[in-house]
Amino acid sequence: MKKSNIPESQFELQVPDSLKTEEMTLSMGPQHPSTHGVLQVILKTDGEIITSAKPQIGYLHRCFEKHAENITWHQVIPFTDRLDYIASMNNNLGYVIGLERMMNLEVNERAEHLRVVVSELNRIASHLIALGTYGLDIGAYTPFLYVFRDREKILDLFEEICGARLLYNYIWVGGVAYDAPDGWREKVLEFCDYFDPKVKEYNDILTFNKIFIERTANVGVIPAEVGINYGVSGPSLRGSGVDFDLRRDDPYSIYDRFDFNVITGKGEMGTVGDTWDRYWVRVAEMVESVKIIRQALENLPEGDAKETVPRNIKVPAGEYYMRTETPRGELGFYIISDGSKMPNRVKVRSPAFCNLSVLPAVAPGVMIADLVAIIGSLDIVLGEVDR
Amino acid sequence: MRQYFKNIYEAIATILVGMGVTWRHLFTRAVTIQYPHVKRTLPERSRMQLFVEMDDCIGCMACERACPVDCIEIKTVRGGKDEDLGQTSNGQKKRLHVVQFDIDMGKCCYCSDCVFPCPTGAIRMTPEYEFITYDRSTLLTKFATYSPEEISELEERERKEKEAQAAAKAAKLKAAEEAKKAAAGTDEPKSE
Amino acid sequence: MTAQEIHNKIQEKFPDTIIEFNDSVLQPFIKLTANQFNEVCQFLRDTDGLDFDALMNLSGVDYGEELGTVYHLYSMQHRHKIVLKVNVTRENAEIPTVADLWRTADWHEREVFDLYGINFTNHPDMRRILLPDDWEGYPLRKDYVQPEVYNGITIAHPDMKGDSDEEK
Amino acid sequence: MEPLVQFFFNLLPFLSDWPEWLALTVIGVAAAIMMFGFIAIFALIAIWLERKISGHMQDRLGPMEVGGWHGWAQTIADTVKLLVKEDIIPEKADRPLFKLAPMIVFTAALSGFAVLPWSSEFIPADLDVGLLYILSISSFAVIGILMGGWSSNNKWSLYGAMRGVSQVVSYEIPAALALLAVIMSAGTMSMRGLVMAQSGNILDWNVFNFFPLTTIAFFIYFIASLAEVNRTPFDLPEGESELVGGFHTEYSAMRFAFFFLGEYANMFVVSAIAATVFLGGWLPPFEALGFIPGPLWFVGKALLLVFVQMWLRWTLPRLRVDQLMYTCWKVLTPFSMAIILLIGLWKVL
Repeated sequence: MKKSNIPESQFELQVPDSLKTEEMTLSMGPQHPSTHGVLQVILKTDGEIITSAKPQIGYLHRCFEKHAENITWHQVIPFTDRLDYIASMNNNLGYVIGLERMMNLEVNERAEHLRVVVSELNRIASHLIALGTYGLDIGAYTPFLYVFRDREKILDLFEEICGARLLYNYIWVGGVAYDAPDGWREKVLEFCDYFDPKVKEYNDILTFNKIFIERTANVGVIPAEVGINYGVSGPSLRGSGVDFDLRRDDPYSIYDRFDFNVITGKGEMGTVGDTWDRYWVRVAEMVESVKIIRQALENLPEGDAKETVPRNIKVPAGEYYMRTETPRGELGFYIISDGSKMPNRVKVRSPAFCNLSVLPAVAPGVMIADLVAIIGSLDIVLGEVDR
Repeated sequence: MRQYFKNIYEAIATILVGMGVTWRHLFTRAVTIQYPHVKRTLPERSRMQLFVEMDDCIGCMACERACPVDCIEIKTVRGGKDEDLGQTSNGQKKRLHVVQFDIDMGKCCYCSDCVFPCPTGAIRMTPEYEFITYDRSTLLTKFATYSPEEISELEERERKEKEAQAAAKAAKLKAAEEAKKAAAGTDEPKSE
Repeated sequence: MTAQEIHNKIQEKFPDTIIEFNDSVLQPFIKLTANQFNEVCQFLRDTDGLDFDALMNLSGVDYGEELGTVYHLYSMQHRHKIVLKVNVTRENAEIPTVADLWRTADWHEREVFDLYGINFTNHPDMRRILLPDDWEGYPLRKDYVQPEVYNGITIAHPDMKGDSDEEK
Repeated sequence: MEPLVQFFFNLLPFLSDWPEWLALTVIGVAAAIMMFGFIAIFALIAIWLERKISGHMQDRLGPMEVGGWHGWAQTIADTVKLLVKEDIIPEKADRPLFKLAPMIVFTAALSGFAVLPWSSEFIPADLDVGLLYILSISSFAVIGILMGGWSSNNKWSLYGAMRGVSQVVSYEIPAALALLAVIMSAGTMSMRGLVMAQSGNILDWNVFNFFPLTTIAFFIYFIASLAEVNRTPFDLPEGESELVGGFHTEYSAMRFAFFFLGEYANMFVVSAIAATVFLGGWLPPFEALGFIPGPLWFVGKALLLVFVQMWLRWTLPRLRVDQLMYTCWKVLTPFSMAIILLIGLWKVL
């Protein structure tokens, strides 16, 4: 069976010929408020309507991969923090599990549970930012502050367990850097109780606001097969109705022990795969994360979380591609070891990079304001796009 | 037509719901604090400024090796033969003069990787976070207390000791060689 | 479908293209020649039972004498994976593109071109992606020497303590 | 100008001894300065208020440092900052237009104050067609916006300006139609006459007069006025997440401050019109509250509406261009037309 290739652009421009005017080239970014950092998009516009959008990236390239080849295995971990700097825990986790699988290392149970708890907390924190900045992109200011209020509580928890608020360096090969302090478990549970009703508040002020729905529904639709072909992953792919979550479908750590739903977009407000669906997947996923945290804390075993941390990391020669589900999608670490104390190659398959690559395909035919909505709904972090 | 009126109704209703949320928040307590007047007490694990207890440092350079960004620079000089440099707080004997222990907080990435390998707990991260300056060079903290004269003196001594050692070693080698030669010399006729 | 079965299927259809098949490592891989690569990928994507509809990852590797590109394929439908490897010489680093099959490859191939200097033939837009267009050299090659200046800007920071070679 | 002259003559009796031309000039200049002073002070307070309201709505405190009590002097400090900042004009800008634009925007806002009835005596100019005057003068600001956006020679500014023009011009229509509904019932276009027609208690106010028709007209006018002064959810010309800063992207220092001042003055003008036309102007809601002077009622009602504008701003997202036009032409305009029709029928019957 010969399947057709996906065309470069998904949509025909819907402007009648009689209304077409002269094209204008517009440079959006890298100092534009809604490009979420230093993304530049070269737009060709016909009035308010975009005829082509070409992202230009690399403004935040920090040579992570080159760096990683020149430092020891352990020293890479603080650098992985800085890839997707609003979900550092998940980045740590991906790299570390990759190494553990290469080393065939069993990890202490308590450490595994703590890892899941902090990763899910960080997922909530990251989705909160995605929500808030998305509101900001659409023009609503207040939800941004509300989500930051709640994210602050998560950061406080992180500060208590590992001392840092943004770049944690917490998850180590074989375990975690610190065991949870006394009373931390109760504080996390307290946060879970606090957080559940807050989701309704976000829904009231933003999610179900008619203006917000009008702005986001039926905009920037990514059909499922297009999304898969472009390598879109995570909530952005699930927004297109693809029931795929690495935590369930390619399990790592101890995610297979927890009971949670994989949220997919159903096109409740418009078409399946529109920006509202992607947004909604994030909102609903936070509730699922809370569920996972509750389960993990319920069964939190006693023990020494640093028990299995090896003194020296010796990675046998070989290679492994480890992919984990970060808040942005499938974060892959392709690690090649030659048996020495430094990596031979660490390639990062960055979810934000792949998610962004779909932009030229969905942008033509939408308005400038919609482009902002689409970029926001892909939830890119330029630190990860450019690495 | 029905959809038209439904849209208008939904718009008004959801706008009112949203306005209700903001109205409620108008009267809730602010969650922010007035920073310079009110300060949070940070948890003890907070990773802010690095601090080194020089009395505890044995100059093993574990932290320097662990640092991913090379912000620590240590130089040590061996102590004299009979010199007593004291003990660290966990009872380890100090054998080295740590003449230089510089940490450039401007380069530090606050990963705290240097803290864990320290055998004596000399280097640690403190919750002290107010160390902004107008000049980047002032972020370089020098922890060693040795004056330049002391350092050169110590280095001189170390050099001399080394020389002496080397000389002794050379002499020893020479002696050994000579002995060997002598042995060979004595052996030679025998073998002949 | 196991790696062995996938290998057999390719072997059946393209008998001369497989150089090596290794099933004993953590993730089994198939090493292929560059000349028929696009056709093999098309076959992998479009054959019923294989249906590799997702390209998880595409990375360039510098093996020393040779450069290589590694493709991690995944099938959303059958949930099976395979790793493909294509090696090329440093002098003649050219691989047929797969950007027309998986759009993921579009930017990833540009990235490999940018950092390793492997040229992907028939790629729609073969430009540098992360580095400036006028950057010289391919930084992730192991023999890359960092230039001292770029457009009149000194690259080496005065604070820099030695370069990466020293640490090795 | 009669009531104003009378007001000043009562206030300063010696003026009546002066030659008429001199007295009129002095009165005119004095009134203008008073208005300007009012705008400046109002803007200072309104900006501070906006920050405080947004702060508290977002669980923050807003400015707290400058001036001591709740940062009351924050906007003064900001004004001083804007005054001493460097005035940057882009090299490729159309300089004369670039300089003129903020003045036009501000002038349009200031001119609107000429017909606002502060009380039964103090009204700078009681024109027979006061409402018409204010409607036409407020659309004058569009020219300033377009000039600013065009002359900046920045594509984003141009977008902002084009959006601004299309928006303001479109929303004039529902706004005018909504006001027309009231004019029909009151039978006058004089601002003073409109207020006089509402005398009585709160139920005689126009907003409750032909319940619910005029109430809807009031809401239509209020929504359209939001669009006319570029407030959320209709802040597309500025639309900072899309157009960086919209038509004032390239403006800095005092020129930017004039745009800002113009915006806040306009906020007050449209609220004052709504207060005058629908909420009984300077009249107290009940006779019993008549001891509170009229200007306080007037300003109070206007400020209440200004507060609602701010409240909306910190709650709602922004519409898109086509949705903005949809709201105007397919929702507000038909509704206001229907209201005119129904009020006409009501009057006839």
